[in-house]
Order: sequence, then C-alpha cells, then structure tokens
Amino acid sequence: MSESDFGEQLRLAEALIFASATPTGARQLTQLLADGVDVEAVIAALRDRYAGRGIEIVTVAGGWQFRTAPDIAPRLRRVIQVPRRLPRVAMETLAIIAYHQPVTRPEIEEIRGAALSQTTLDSLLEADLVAPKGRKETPGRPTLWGTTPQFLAQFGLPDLRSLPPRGDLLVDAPPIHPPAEPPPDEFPPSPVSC
Amino acid sequence: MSESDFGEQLRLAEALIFASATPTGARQLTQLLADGVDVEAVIAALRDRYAGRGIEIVTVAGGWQFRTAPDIAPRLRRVIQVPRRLPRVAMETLAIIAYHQPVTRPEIEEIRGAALSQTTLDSLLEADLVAPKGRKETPGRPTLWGTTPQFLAQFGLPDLRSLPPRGDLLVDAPPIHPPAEPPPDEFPPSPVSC
Amino acid sequence: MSDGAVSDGLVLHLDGFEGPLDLLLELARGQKLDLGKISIVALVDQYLAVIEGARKIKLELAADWLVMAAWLAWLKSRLLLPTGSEAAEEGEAAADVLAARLRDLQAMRAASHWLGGQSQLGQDVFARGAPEDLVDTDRSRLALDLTGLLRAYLTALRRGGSRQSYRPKPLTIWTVKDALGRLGRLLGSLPDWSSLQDFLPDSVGTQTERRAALASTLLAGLELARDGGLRLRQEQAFGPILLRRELPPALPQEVANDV
Repeated sequence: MSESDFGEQLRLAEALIFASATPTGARQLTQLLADGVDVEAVIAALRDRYAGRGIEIVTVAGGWQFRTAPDIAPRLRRVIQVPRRLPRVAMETLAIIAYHQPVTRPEIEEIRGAALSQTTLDSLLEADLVAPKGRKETPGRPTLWGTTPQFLAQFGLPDLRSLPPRGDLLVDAPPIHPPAEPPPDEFPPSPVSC
Repeated sequence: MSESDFGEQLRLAEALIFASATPTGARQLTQLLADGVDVEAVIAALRDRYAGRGIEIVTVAGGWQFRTAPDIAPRLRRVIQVPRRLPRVAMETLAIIAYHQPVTRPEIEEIRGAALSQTTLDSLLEADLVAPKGRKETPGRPTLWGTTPQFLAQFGLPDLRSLPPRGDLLVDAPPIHPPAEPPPDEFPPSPVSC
Repeated sequence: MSDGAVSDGLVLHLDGFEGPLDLLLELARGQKLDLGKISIVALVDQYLAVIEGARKIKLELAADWLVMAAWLAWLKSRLLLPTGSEAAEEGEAAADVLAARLRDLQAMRAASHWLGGQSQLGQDVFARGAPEDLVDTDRSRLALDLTGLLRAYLTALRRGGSRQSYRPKPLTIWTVKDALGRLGRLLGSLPDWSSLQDFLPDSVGTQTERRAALASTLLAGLELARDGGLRLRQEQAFGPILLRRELPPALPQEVANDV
C-alpha cells in the first residue's frame, strides 16, 4: 500500500472513531477500511499523531475512542450549581416550625393534619434549617423545634420578625387550632433568639 | 507568548471544542484560554493542523465544531446509520421559514400556494429545525415560526446571514419585472439573526 | 411533473403538483424563455388548457385549482384591454402580483435546493458521536424562597384546618355560673351591705366584658335572692345595687325596701 493510500485509511479510521457514539471495534474498522489494511497499524499511527495533543485515542471496552487528555480534563471541567428544591412536605413543616416555634412534633402534625416522617425532619436538620430548642415540660418531654440562623440566611431574612405576620397571610382566617394553653394570637410567636 | 505556551493553548482549545456536543463559541474559549491569547489565531492554527485530515474544524452556528470531512461521507455512510433526508416539501417549507422568519403558517401557505400539512410542520419541529417565535399581533394571533441554532448546525451555516441572498438564488431566473418598483409582498425581510 | 407531462398537456397529473402556483411556475419555466420576459397571457392560456384537459379526465377538481382558473380568466380579460384604461391598469397590477409570487416561489425552490446541497450534519458530515460531558452539577445547595415558604404554610394550615372538628373559641365572658360561684364564696365574708361591683372578678379586662360581668353578677344575685340566700337593694334608679347575705329571719324590718 502506498503512503498516500495509508494516509487515506488513517483519515477514514479517524473519522469513524470520532463520529461513533460507542467505542469503535476492530470489526467495524475492518468493514470500513480497504481490504488487507492492518487495523492495529492504523490505530498505532493515529495514536502517534495525537500524542501530546489535547485529545488522545484510548482503548476501552469494545474498541477505541477519543478522549480528552487526562491532564487537561480537569481544566475543562465546569461546575454548574443547580440548587435543589425542598420537597413539599419539608417546606410545609419548615413553615410551621418558623411560625409556631418553639413547637413539638405532635403539634406540627396536628397543624398539618398529617403525620410527620422522621425523614422529613432529618432533611431539615441536615440542611441546618431547624434545630432542637429544649424540651417541653409536659408528659414525655417532647423536643421543641425552632429555626436556625441558616434558615434566616437562606430566606434572606434579617430576623424572625421579618416573616410576614400571620394575620397578613390569613385573610379568611382558617381555623387555627387553639393549643391547650391560650394561643399566641399575635404573631410572631416569641421570636426565638437565633 | 512562547511557542510552547501557545502549543498548550492549542491543546486546551482543541480539547474543549472536541469535547463539546454543540459548537463552541468565542466566549467559552476566551474564558478557558490564558489572558491575551488571540482566539482567532488559535483557531487558525488548529484549522491548519487538521487540514486534509479525517476531521476538520468548521465555523457553524455561532461557534466552532469538529466534523468529519465531507469527502469521506460516502464511505462513512456504509458503516454509520444515517437518518432519512427531509422530503422536498419539508425542505421548501424550511427554506421559506429561513428566509421569511418570523413567519406564520398562513404566510408560508401563501408563498407555496398550497396547504401546509401537519406532518411537514411536525417533522421540522421534531428535527428541532424550526421553533415558535412568539405570536403575530393580528386577529387570531397566529404563531410565528423561525429557525433554530440546530438549523444552522445541521446545514453548516455560521449564521443566518450566510444564507445566499435571494438575488443570487434567482440568477437563472431574472426578475420578471424591472426591480425598480418592489412588488407588494417584497422579499426577503432580512434574515433575523438567531 | 416532468417537462414531458406538461407538454403533453391533457395527460397531466395534477396530483404531482403542490397546488396551482406550483403548476404555474412549472409552466412558466416550460416556456424556456427568460423568466423576465414571460408572457402572462400565454401562461394563463396554458394553465386554462391544462385545467380544461384535467376536467375532461376527472370531473372532480379541487376548488383551489378552479378558483385560480377563474381568477386567471379574469386577469387575461383585463390584460387584453387596450392599455391606459383603468381596468387594464388593474390587470397589470394583478399580473405584477402574480409574477412576484411566482418569483418568490422560484426563489424558495432555489433556496431549498441550495440547502439540500449543503453538507448536512448527520447525513454528509458527522459531529462527535460521544461528546464528553465536562460539566459537574452541584446540587448541594437549596433553592428556597419566601413565597414558597408562605404557600407551604397556607397549604399546611388549610389541610390541618379541614381535618379538625370545629371548636368554638373559649368564652372570656364572666358567666352567671361563674358569678354564682364567686358570690357564694365571697358573701359569707361580707357581713354588711356591699356594692355589686365588689363581686366582679379582678381579671376582667375590656369595658364590654366588665358590663357583661356586672349583668351576670346581678343575675346571680337575683337567683340567690330568690332562693333566700341574700338580699338586694337599690336606693334609686341607676343607683348602686347593694347586696348582703340573708340574715336570720329575726330582723324582717327591711323587707319593704327589698328589690
């Protein structure tokens, strides 16, 4: 095979490996290249051609593939921040804790009218949005929950008094259950110092 | 900049353009490369490097992209599955949208003098070649159609200005009337940049 | 829609055309003349001949073909009028519009052809089949906004509220029952006449609540008086109401003054 013919085989192999969505195997190359062309020799020549360049040919399961040179890859890597949203249940729980703190888990459940899973509470704890604030001196001494400074930071609030008053939210005043003791009718309920 | 430093910039640019699924723009390259590096010079050097090879750098859809050399397409098609080409009606509709955008469906039908089937519009939408570009503020508020960046990418156009001017298209068919007085529905309303 | 089909005229298959304009364009090109010097009248004649021929073959012909035929017949009649007349100018303007539309379609045909001749991605040239995703997504941060928090709070309250049975707000009014209890407790320790006001609870706040408490206490006093537990007395209308524990029946002289 003449040198120019071999060059043409290199072009073909290069293009196929480039365009393939999956690693290119020897069988595919054989199918593409002229009869009698040594596939290994073509790959070796291509490997030489890309030596020290931004991209290189690597042998992976099932064939050959182009890859970014390992020393360059980290420099090309970009980190994109895609903030997560809190699940609905967690958001509701967080809101109740924010407005009713310090509040116990049974109280949260009563306000929401639904059970509160440990997972939900854990996710809020993990995100450092709520924290235990002592215990309520009632039978069982349940933990009282309140919001954290991180909560204020996340919502861009200077302090808890900056939460819109409950009265502004509840024009139609849905029945808020009165706890056993007289409810803190005015809001915010004793802003816990953070 | 020393020669070896420039070589390193070439490697970086090569790797970034090579890795990307979509054309890489000048802004992305500038962000990656060292301060003061002439992006155009880097591209020119890369272009030289790939001249006559199986893959080459093309200027397309507002950026640069590696693509296989057109001359080896017939050989590659034997081993790479290619989708079916667009039917003639779809190509004509696409051309009308490209030159008249933003354009409504009734306007397309007026130009072609024939109804536009849903299948045709669907096939263009599915191929991501056209997209809705707002609505025309006329009775019924019909949707306006325009081409997408994918249209440029698919037909290897750097931008919409690279479409041949309408006058050039009609060299075989000079205007029926002296162009002194433009006919009422004059053409083309300057291809909108994508 | 080959040239052959057009020149045969009568055996034309209109189905092959994308509408009357498509056929007109094909006929115009079939004149093999400079498109700029094409005769609209000749074009109209050809079109009408084709349509007539087609109607002989299949009587059903789509409306748009016939509408175009009618319009072209009208156009021809105008074009044949002597130049200068208003109707003739009308015809020329209409011919201009037709010519422009044909030119537009011709241009778009050419554009379509040009596009088709481009090296198409995925057909003639190929981009990288396995692009590398060098983007890391950091999802560690939370997207929180106050609106979401408030919405969640209202949702929670509505749900919680809907599941609760209605409980009326506890009354802060001083009831007759409350007053009876208090009177019973305090009366024994007051041997002489005392004002009704003295029996009001200490904690009653607003004026309304105070007046309600006064009424309750009066009612409670009347109740006890009926049972013989105490006596009530008022010296004048709107004057202070006094009450005292009922003394042993040995001293009945004040009964006349009792309320």
